[in-house]
Amino acid sequence: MEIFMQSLVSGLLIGGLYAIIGIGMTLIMGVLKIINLAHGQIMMVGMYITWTLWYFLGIDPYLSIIITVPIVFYLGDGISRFLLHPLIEKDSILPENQVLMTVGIGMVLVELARFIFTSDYRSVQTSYNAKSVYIAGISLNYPLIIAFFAAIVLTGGMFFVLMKTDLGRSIRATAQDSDAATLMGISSKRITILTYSIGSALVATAGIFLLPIYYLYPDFGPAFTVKAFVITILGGLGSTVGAIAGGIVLGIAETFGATYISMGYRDAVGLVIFLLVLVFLPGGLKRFTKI
Amino acid sequence: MKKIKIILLLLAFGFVALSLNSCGKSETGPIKIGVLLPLTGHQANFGSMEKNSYELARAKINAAGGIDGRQLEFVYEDDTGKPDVGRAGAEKLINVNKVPMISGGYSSSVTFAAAAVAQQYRTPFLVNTGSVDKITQPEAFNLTVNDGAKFYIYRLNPPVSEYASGLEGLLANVIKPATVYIIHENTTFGTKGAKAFQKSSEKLGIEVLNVESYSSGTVDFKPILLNAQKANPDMVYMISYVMDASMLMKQAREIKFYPKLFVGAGAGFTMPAFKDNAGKASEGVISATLWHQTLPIPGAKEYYDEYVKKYGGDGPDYHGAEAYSAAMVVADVLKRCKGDYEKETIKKALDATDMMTVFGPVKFQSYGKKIHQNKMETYVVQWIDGTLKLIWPKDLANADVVYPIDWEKIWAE
Amino acid sequence: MSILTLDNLTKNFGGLMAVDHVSLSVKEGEIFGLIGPNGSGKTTIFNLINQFYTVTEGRIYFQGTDITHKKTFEIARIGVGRTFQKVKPLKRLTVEDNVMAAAFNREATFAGARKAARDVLKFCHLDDVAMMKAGSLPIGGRKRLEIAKALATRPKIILLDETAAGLNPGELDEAIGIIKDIRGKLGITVLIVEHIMKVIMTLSDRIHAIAHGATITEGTPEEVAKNPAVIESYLGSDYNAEEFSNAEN
Amino acid sequence: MGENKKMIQFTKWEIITLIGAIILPFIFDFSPYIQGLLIFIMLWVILGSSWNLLAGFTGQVSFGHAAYFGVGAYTAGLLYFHFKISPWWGLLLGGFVAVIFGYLLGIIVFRLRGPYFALGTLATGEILRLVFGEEEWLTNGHNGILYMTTWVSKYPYYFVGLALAAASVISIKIIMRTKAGFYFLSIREDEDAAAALGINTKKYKNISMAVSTFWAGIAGAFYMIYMGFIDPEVVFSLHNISILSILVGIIGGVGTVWGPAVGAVTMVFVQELFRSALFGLAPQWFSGLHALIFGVLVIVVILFMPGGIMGDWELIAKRFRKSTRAESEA
Repeated sequence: MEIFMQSLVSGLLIGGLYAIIGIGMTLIMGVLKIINLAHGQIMMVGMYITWTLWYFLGIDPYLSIIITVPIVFYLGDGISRFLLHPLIEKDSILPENQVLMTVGIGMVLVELARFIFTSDYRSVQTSYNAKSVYIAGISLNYPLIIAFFAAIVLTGGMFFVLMKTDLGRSIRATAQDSDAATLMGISSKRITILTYSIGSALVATAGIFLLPIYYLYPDFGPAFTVKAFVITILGGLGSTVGAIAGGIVLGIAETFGATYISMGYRDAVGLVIFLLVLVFLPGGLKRFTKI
Repeated sequence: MKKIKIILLLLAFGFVALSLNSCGKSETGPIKIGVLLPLTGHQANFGSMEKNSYELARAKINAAGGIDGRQLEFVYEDDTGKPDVGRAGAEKLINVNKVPMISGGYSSSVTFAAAAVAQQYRTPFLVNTGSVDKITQPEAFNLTVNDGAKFYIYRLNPPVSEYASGLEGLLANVIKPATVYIIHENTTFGTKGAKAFQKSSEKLGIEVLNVESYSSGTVDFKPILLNAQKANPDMVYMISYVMDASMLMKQAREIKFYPKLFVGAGAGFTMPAFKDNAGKASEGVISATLWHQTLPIPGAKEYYDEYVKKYGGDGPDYHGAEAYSAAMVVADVLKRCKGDYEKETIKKALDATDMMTVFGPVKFQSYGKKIHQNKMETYVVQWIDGTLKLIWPKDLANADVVYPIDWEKIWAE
Repeated sequence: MSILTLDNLTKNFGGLMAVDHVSLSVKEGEIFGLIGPNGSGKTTIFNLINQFYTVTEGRIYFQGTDITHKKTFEIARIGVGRTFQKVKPLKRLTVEDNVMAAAFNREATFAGARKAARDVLKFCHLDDVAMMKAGSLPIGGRKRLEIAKALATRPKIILLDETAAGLNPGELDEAIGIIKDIRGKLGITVLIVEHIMKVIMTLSDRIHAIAHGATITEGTPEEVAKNPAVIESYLGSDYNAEEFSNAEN
Repeated sequence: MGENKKMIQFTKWEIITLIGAIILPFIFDFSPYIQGLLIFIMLWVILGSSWNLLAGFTGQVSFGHAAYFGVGAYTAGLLYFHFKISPWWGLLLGGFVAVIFGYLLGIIVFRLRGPYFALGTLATGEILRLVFGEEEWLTNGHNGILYMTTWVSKYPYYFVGLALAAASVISIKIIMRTKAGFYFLSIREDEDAAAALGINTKKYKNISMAVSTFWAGIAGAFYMIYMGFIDPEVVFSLHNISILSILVGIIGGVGTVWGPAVGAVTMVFVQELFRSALFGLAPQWFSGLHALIFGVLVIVVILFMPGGIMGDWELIAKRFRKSTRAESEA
C-alpha cells in the first residue's frame, strides 16, 4: 500500500511537471495545427540559459525566470516569424513542411548547444535540491512540489488569459477557424507568431522547474518533445485544463507502469496510451472537460 | 529530363573531392595510431578524460625521444557512443588514415562492434575500456581459442565479469550481506554486469532478491527504488553511468532507503561528477573500481597529479588510467617493432607484451574462453567525507571501510 | 423508372437536424433540380448519398438496390458521380492526369484511361488546357474539371453541386451547354444543386425545394417558382433574394 | 506523366546514371572509405524512395519508417542469431516481414490523418524500439546482433546495394505509371475527392504502405548484412533513421521518382564534407559542425526550395543559367 501511495504521489508530482511542458505544446498545436518537434529543444535552450546564469552569476534558477523566459519568448518569436510563418504561403506537396521545419530547427538548436556548452552533463546545485518533506511516510521532493504548484498556477493563468482577455479570445478564435478569425479582423499572422512565442516561453518555464530535479545535456530534448505531444493528444488540442489532466495521467501511468510492469517499458506506457487515445478517443480528455 | 545531370555532377564532384583526402605514408613523419573514443554524445565526459590521458602520455613519450626517433601521433575518431558510428570510425582509421593499429574503445557495444571491423581488416585493436566479456572471446568472431594467430583483439582492462572480483573479497570477509537487489541500465554493459554479479552472489551465498533494469536518462527512479526498499535487501548493487548513478542515490536518500550497503559497479560511481551531482547522497557509497591513484603502483600518483595540473578539476578515475596505460603499451609495442610498423609485426609485439603501467602489470593471456586478455586485480573504493578512498584489498587500502553505515547521520544536511 | 430514390433521408448532427425526412425520386434520363437557401442541407444530401456522412435515418436506393451503407468509393463504382461545390482538383497533377485518375475507375490500362480522359476533356472543352497543372486553372476551368472528373468515372447519374457558382456570363452559358449535353449526348441522369436560378430553371425537368433540411415542395420549374413558400424561404435571406429576382427576369 | 504510350521508358540521363554507377568502380580505384560512402548512398536511396512512395506520392507522411527498417534488419539478424542461417536469406524475407508489420501497424495508423498520422507512426516506431530493446530472449536486447560480414572487400556490397537501389527506384517509377500510381497521387491531393472518384482509398493506402515497407525492410536487411552489427537504438532510431529518411526525401524532392536518389547523394556528401572538415582544409573544430550545417541546409531547403532539388530543378536551372549568362556577358 505504501508503495502504491508513494508511486501515486510521485506520479502526480512528475505529472505536474509534464503538464507545464505540455501546455506550450497544446497551445501551439491548437493554433498553428503543427507538431512542434523542436519543443524539447527549446526547453533545452531555456535550461542552458538558466544554467549559465546560475553557474556564472550565481542567480537562483527560480529567480532566473524573469531573464530566461523573455529571452526564449523572443527566440520563439524569431523562429515563428522568420522560419515557420513564411511557409504558410509556400506551396508544398506535403502540408507537413512546417513540422519538418521544426525538425531542422531542433537539429540546429542541439548542435549550437553542443558547440557552445559541449556534451558534458550540467546540473545546478542548490540548497533545496535534495530536500524533501515527509507526510505519512511518503516523501515529497521540494523542487517537484514547487513544479507542481507552478503547473497549477500556470494552467490557471493561461486559462484566465484564454477565457477572459481579448488576446485569449483571439487565440481561441484563430485555433477554431483561422479564416473566420481573419474575417473578424484578427491578424492570424500576429496570433500564430504570438502563440508560438508563448508556447516557447511556457516550455522554457517548464525547463527551469525541471533543472533542479534533473540534469542537462544537448541531446536531452527529443524525449521531452515526445512526452509533450503525448500529453497534448491525451488532453485534447488547445486545452490547458486538458494539458494538466494529460500530464498528470501520463505521470501516474508511467510511474505505475514502471513500478508494476517494468522500468524498461516506462516510456512505452505513454506511447501506448497515446496511440489508444488517438484511435479510440479522438479529441482526448477535452471531450470530458469540454474546455 | 536534364534533371538527372545533377546526380552525375554531384557524384563526380564528390569522388574527386573526396579522393583528395587520402594521404600517403611517410617514412620519417610521425607514426600514426588510431584511437576510437566517444568525444561527443552521452559518454563524452569519459571520452574526453581518456583523450586527455592519451595526450598526456603522448607528450611524455615524445619528450623522451618518441619511437626510434619518430614522433608518436594519435588520430582520434569520435564514435559518439553509437556502435554504427564506431564501426564507421574504425573503418576510416584503417582505410583512410591507414593506421596499423587502433586503440581505445569506450562503451561495450561500440567496442564490440568496432572490434569486428578491426578483426576483419586484420588490424590490431588494443581495447582499454570496453568491458563486455565477449570482446576477447574468439568464438564471438567465428574463431576458436586456438586461433590466437588470427585474432587481432587485445584487451588491457579486465572484462566486466571480473570487475567485482575485489568486491567479492570485501563482501566475503568483512561485510557478509545475505541479500542483494541488483539495478542496472539496460545496455550491454549493464545486463552483462548484472549477470556477472548474480554469479558472484551465488558463489558468495548472497541471495539475489531481484534484478531490474532501466533505460538511461530516466527522471524518476522512485518506482525502482521503492520496489527495492520493499524487498529490504542488505545490499543494493547498481550498474549505472554517472548521471543515472547520481539520480539513483539522490532519490534513494529522498525516500529514506537505508540498506546496509549501496554498491556501484564502477562506471559512473567513481567519477568526480558523481559526487558533484549526487551531493551528500554520494557519501558512504561503495564502488568496485579498477584503479585508484593511491595504489602502490609506480607512476600512478604522478600520472594523477600531472593530469590535475594540466587539466584541472577533480582528476581522473580508472578510465583515465586505462587510457594512459594503453598509450604507454602502444609506445612500448611500437618500440619493439624496430622500425617495421606493419600490422603483423605489431601483433607479434603485442603478444610478447610484458610491462608495468600506471594501471598495473600488462600481459596478454589466455584463460577460459578468452585470449589476449590482461588479467588483473580489482579494488574497492568508498566515498568518505567527500573523497574517494581505497578500502580494499586491506593491505593496499588508504582508509578503513566505513561499516556499518548510519545513513541517517551521514546523509543529514 | 427511378434511378435514385431517397426515402425519408435524415441526418442529425448532434441534435441539429441538417436533413429532415427528405424523400425524392429521380427518374432515369431527367435533369432533376434541388434548390434551397444557404445552409438548407443540399450539400449535406449529396454528402449522404456518397457516404461522406453516415445516414442517421432513412434509406437511399440506386436502381432499386439499397446503397445506404455502402462505402464512398463503392457508390462511385456503381455509377454515382459527383462534383464538389468547393472544387477539389488534384492540384499538382495536370488536367489530363486528373481525369485519367478518374477514368481508371472503368479502364484498366494506361492507354485506355488516357483515351477515355481525352474524350471527356474534349466534351468539357478542356482539351486545350489538358497539360496545365490543375491548380493553375482559372475558376471556370476548375468547375468544368469537376464535371470532367465525375464524367470520367462513367456514372449513370451525376450529382452536380453548384457547378455554375462564380462563373462569368460567358462561362455560365458554356456550363449550361455542357450540362444539357450530359443528358442529351451522353444520356446520363443529372441531379443538380444550384443557386443561380437561371441555370436551374432552364435546365431542370423537375425541381425539389427544401428549407431547413425539410421538403417544401416539388414540381416543374414553373410550379416551384410560383410557390409562395419557396419565395418566402428565399426572401428570408437578402443575399439570395436578389439572385432569385435576377433569375425571374 | 509524359506522352509515351509505353508504360515505362528510361530517359537518356537515367540510363547514363545507371551505367555510370556500374562502371565507375572499374574506372577509378576508390578507397574503401569512398566505397563505404557509396554504399551508404545506395542504402539511403532505397530508404528514401521507400519513404517517398508513402509520403511524397501517397501523402501519408510517416515519421516512423525506422520501424520497418528495423524489422527488416532484425529479420536478417535474428535468422542468423537463432538459427545460424546466413542473413542473406533475410534480405528478401526482411522485406516481407516488414510488409506484415506495415499492414498490422497500418490498421492503427491509417485511421489517422495528417499530423495525427505522423504522430501515430512516430509512436509505433518508438514502441518497436523499446520492445526490441526489452525482449532480450528474442532479440538479444541491447547487446545487439553481431555477424562477421561475408566479404572484406566492399565492392560486392556496392553492387548489391546498387542493384537494390536501382530496383527500388525503377519499381516506383513503374508503379507511378499504373492505375495504382494515379490513385496514390489522387489520395495525396485529396483523400475525399479520391474516394468520390471510386478509389478504394484504404486499399490503395495499404498497397502503397506494402511497397514502401517492403523496400524499407530490404534496406534494413541490407544494412545488417553490410554493417554486421545492429542494436535497437541504431536501427529503430527516430532521429537517425525515421527523420533522416524524411530529410533525404525533402532535400531531393518529395514526390519525384529521382528525388530520394539526389537527396541521398546530397546528404551523404554534405555530411562527409563537413565531418572531414572540408577535406582537411578547414581547422579540425569545423568537423564538429557537420550536424549543424546539415540542419541549416534542411531549413534553407524547406524555406527556399519547398519542392526539393528535383522538384525545384527548373527554378535552380533558371538561376544557374542566368548567372552563367551574366558571367559570359561580362
